[in-house]
Amino acid sequence: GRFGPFGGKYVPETLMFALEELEKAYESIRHDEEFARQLHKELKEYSGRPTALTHAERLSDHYGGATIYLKREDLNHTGAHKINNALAQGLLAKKMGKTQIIAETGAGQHGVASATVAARFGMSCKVFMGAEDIRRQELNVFRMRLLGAEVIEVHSGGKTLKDATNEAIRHWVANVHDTFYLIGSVVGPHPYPMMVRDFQSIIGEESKKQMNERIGKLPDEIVACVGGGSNAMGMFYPFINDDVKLTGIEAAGKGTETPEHAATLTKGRKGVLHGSLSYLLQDEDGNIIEPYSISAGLDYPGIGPEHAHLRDIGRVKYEAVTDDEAMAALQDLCQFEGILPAIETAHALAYVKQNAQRMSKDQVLLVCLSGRGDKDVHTIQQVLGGDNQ
Amino acid sequence: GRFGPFGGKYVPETLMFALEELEKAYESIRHDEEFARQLHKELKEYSGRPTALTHAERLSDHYGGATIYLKREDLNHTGAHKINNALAQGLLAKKMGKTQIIAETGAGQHGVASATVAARFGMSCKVFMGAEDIRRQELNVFRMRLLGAEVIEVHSGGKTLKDATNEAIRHWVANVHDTFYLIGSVVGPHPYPMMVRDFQSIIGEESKKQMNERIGKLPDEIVACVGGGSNAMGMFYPFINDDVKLTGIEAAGKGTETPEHAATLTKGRKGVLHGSLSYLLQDEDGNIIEPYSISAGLDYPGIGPEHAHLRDIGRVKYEAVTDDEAMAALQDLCQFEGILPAIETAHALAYVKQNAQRMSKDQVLLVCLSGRGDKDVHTIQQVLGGDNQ
Amino acid sequence: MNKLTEERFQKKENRFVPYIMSCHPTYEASIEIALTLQEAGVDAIEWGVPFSDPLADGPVIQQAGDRARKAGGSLRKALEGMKEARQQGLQAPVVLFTYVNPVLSVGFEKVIEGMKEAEIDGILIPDLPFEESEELRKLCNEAGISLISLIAPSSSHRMEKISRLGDGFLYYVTSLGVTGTRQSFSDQISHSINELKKTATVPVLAGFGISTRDQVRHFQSIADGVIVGSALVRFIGEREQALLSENESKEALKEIKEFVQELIS
Amino acid sequence: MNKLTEERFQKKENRFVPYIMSCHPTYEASIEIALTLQEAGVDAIEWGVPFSDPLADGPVIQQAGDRARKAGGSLRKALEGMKEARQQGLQAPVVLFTYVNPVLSVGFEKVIEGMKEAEIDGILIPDLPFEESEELRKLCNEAGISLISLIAPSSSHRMEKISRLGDGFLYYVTSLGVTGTRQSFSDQISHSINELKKTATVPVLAGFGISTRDQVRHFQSIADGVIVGSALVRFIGEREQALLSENESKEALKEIKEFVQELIS
Repeated sequence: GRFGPFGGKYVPETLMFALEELEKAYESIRHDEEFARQLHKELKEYSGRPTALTHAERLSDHYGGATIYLKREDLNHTGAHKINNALAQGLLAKKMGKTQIIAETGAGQHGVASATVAARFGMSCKVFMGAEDIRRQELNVFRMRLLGAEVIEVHSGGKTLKDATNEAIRHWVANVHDTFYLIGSVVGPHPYPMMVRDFQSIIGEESKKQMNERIGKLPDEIVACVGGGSNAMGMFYPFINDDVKLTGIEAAGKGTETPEHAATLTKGRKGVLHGSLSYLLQDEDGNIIEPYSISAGLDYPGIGPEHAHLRDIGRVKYEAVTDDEAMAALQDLCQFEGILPAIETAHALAYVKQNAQRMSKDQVLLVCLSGRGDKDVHTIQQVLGGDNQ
Repeated sequence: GRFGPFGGKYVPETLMFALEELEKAYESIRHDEEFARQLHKELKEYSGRPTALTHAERLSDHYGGATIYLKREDLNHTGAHKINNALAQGLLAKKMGKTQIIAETGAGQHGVASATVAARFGMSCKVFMGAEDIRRQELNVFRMRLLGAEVIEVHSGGKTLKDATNEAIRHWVANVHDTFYLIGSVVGPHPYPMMVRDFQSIIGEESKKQMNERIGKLPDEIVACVGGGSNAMGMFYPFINDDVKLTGIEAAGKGTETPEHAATLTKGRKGVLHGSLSYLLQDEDGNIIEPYSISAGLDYPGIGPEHAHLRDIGRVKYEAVTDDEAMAALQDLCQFEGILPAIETAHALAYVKQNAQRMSKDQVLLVCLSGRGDKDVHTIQQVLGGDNQ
Repeated sequence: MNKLTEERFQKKENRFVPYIMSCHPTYEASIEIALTLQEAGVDAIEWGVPFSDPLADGPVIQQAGDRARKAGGSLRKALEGMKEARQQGLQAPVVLFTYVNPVLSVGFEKVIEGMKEAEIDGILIPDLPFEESEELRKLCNEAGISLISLIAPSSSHRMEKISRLGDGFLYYVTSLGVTGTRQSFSDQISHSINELKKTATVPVLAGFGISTRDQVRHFQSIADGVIVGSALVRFIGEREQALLSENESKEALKEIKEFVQELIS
Repeated sequence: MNKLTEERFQKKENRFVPYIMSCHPTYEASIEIALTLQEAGVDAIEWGVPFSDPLADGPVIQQAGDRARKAGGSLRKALEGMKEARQQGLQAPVVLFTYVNPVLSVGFEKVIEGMKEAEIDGILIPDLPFEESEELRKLCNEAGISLISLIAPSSSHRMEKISRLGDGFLYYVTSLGVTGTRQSFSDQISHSINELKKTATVPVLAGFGISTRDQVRHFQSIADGVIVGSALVRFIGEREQALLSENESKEALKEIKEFVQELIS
């Protein structure tokens, strides 16, 4: 359950049983062909995998350097990579005989994915969401309810994702026998970070195969945005032992020199949140600091423990880009390729905008296009409104 | 250019040249392998085709009859089947040396698809949209602008789709040399209905192949919603000569016995609108009547001429379902399969809800899931708000 | 009986044909305007039918159509109105200008019958190109009514086919755009009209976007006459209140007459 | 030196251990409350550290934590406060109750050092299960501080391993849920506590959700003592204004004392 010093199972004793049960269940299906077959069937026939690999020819020309490819997780059912993991955990929950799924959500994307999977598999679903996020993401709340999920309003703390997670854990403690906690990123206590990584690795596996088919080689560099870090982990993991540069992009918000950012690896210290040891944004007393990013999906004060490890051993490089840089890159992708990315994803694209020209045309830069931006149109409109009207 | 008595080229002499040019260009690429290769590449590597074929097991059980399959056009890039045709026409426009694309749009979906394709292929794009629709679909307007398109507000007539189409045609007349009019459905003058049908036929072709692979036979019945009718035409056409029952579903709005509906085949008379002869909602003087449907995509006073023909020769059966029936079926698909369909699509699902139980479990009912419902959440919320909060 | 094919129209020089719309602004007013145009000395009148979706026309005529439909305007009313205008003494050749859908809605035979009763000489349907017009052309021929064909700068190889079928006159579209007043016309158009005149057996009238006296003179020097639509319809629309007022309608009609005479002069 | 491992605590019957939070509602008040609890006759005190994300606690303790942090509460302040309480005469055994992150933030060694200075006898970290506690356990052993282990109804096969490491006392979690007052407790819990007592070498105290005198008696009859947290913290929170007032604080402390004595009686 460790990635170097990171990870672990920092949870109340009341949950240890559930984690052991989950670990056992996960080990039992990890190499089970029947489970793999069922999961593959859902991913293919329900979510539409394999997702496309798109050559972004006009964007490459515009940036004038690397040849850019996009792994199109935005084309998944529900519009992001989140469904890969939700389907897999949902199937596992069903196999374990659980009848209820719980999940936490910030912007609502993982909540929608969890509600979707619960509906598809016929389980009940409770989604914990901060009161403040419920206010900001009204339409996603409605979507979850439409899918039959119960959305539970969390009023503690800053009333956002971190608090929703605390509340989900509390609910799990009290209902551990029939409840499966569907964690949405490579965070939380062991075995979640490992399990979510494995379930998301299909992103990197497909990319590897598609790259070989299309250009007969691996990309020179791969870029992905990092909040909790599941799309990046799923993309990077199959390339860990290859000669490919890997870069994770955090949210610098209004700048890492200001207090308003979510750059956990850039500015955080080691600590424990939500069950695992990793880097955290915290004050000198060890209290968690509310992060800030224009992207609701990146604004988490922690990061998956395996990312912390990969940073410390130097295998993956992490950088941070600001709100403004992300929004500029988002507009480029719209206007040069006709793809509206999620604001999360736009952070990875901002790195591409800044660095593509340092590479040559025969070098390939692969970007994990983690999700679509339809959900963000309202935010984008508020930010850019004046310019585009 | 005729489907029985329907179709034709009822346009001003000023456009005849452009239609002849288009017809010639279309004939030249229709069986061209290089064009087919390029289009296939875009459909696969950009839009994510083939789209999934999903077995709706829980919905089938709930309705208690036919085994229901869904052809998942909602998983396309931009969220509906519209992109199939937009990519193909965009590629054709580029081949013809046109530098500007124009399109009309009602709810904004075809406008978004056109703007997307123009961005992807590097052409300029003007989208004509009624002032009233611009007001109702503010976010889609913003999306088009974000994609670099110019949205042109139309103030004539009822300020909706029909008027936007008139205005697009007028603009085309005045700019015919450099402008390609990208029509979004199987309507308009020849060669559009035939061309759009051919470009959308990939829906039916893939379905046929997938059905054979999955269950070793063709479905017993296929259902699709019909506004202009492009998703239905693309789905039906490859099955026209097979022993498969085909059913198109129109929007009955508040009921075909009221004046508020869009049930063109059920209640219309033969007439000419936007360049072709078909069935139309019109008054006794031959003026076009503004249709009504809760679904912005079905609320068109005409219908593709080939549908008119298929109805008259009895090959396809057309029925109409009301707003309320569609909304009930929409909720079923959410709660039993975790898929939020477009309200357009929900009309086809309402027919399924009413008729699946008349079929047996070994009979297969295939539904064209033409688009996703994310765009409709606001409308759904207004209608269902009270029930789901 | 068909006054378009009579020598008087066929041999005239510098023909001037205005377009007005039936029931614009009202049934009665449009009849009076037709009679006024005759007094002003026009050579023929295009008698427009209001329609919900006039896609070959610009905003001026679309708005006039909306107004006319509110006043009860329709194809039937247009036929009825012309019948009445004839009774009140209108002698000029008249061409019914209508989109195809109202014609289909009433039915070809009934429309022809109505036109005969109203002594209408020709019919022009902008969205019925010659490929789609065979049936109606046959009925028109039988009834002695001219089916007016349009020719556009972009017609190129189609020009010969169309001019061969020319009946009454040929309507040369002097712009690629829809109807409406425009600032400039291309030199190519002059050339193209000259080419057309070489093969045409009937007069070639130029129309679409002609609004000033200079433009009228210019096109009369190139073509066999001109058609003025939007400019006149706008002039009428601006006088709607006056035309509906018992006291002011005379004055308004007089202004219309002067406007047309100025264009012709 | 470790008062938890001394005979006085180990041999006592019907132990009663209340939980209060450092700096709740203020630094000074929490020290006075600790002294008041001693006067009320409690057998030990759990001394809570406010933390931003107390995921094993319910809303009462989370809110107290938010309040305490506003009053300057932290792990450092908790150690400082207890040092001062000792100076003011607090003799009862004290267990520091803290989440793991504040401990990591300050550093294990520094925390141990601070605990020794404050004469704190034990430490309880709800989110540090025994699998993760090896390093701290070693440091605690060296310093003579008890690392208190939790056992839950769901611990099953883990129970033996944990009870073997029992030091000071074992904290038996009387509910699957988080801390907070609850209405009913399962019969299974009685059975499970009895099983645990057979192998335990230190007292087994029951806690989580115990709030009434009857519940205290019930669990004292089954286990070797009880811990009361949320009920007391809520009682204190309701008297925040009075505790901060020079005139009313005495009366408020008296009420707290009576509340605890009522629970013990």
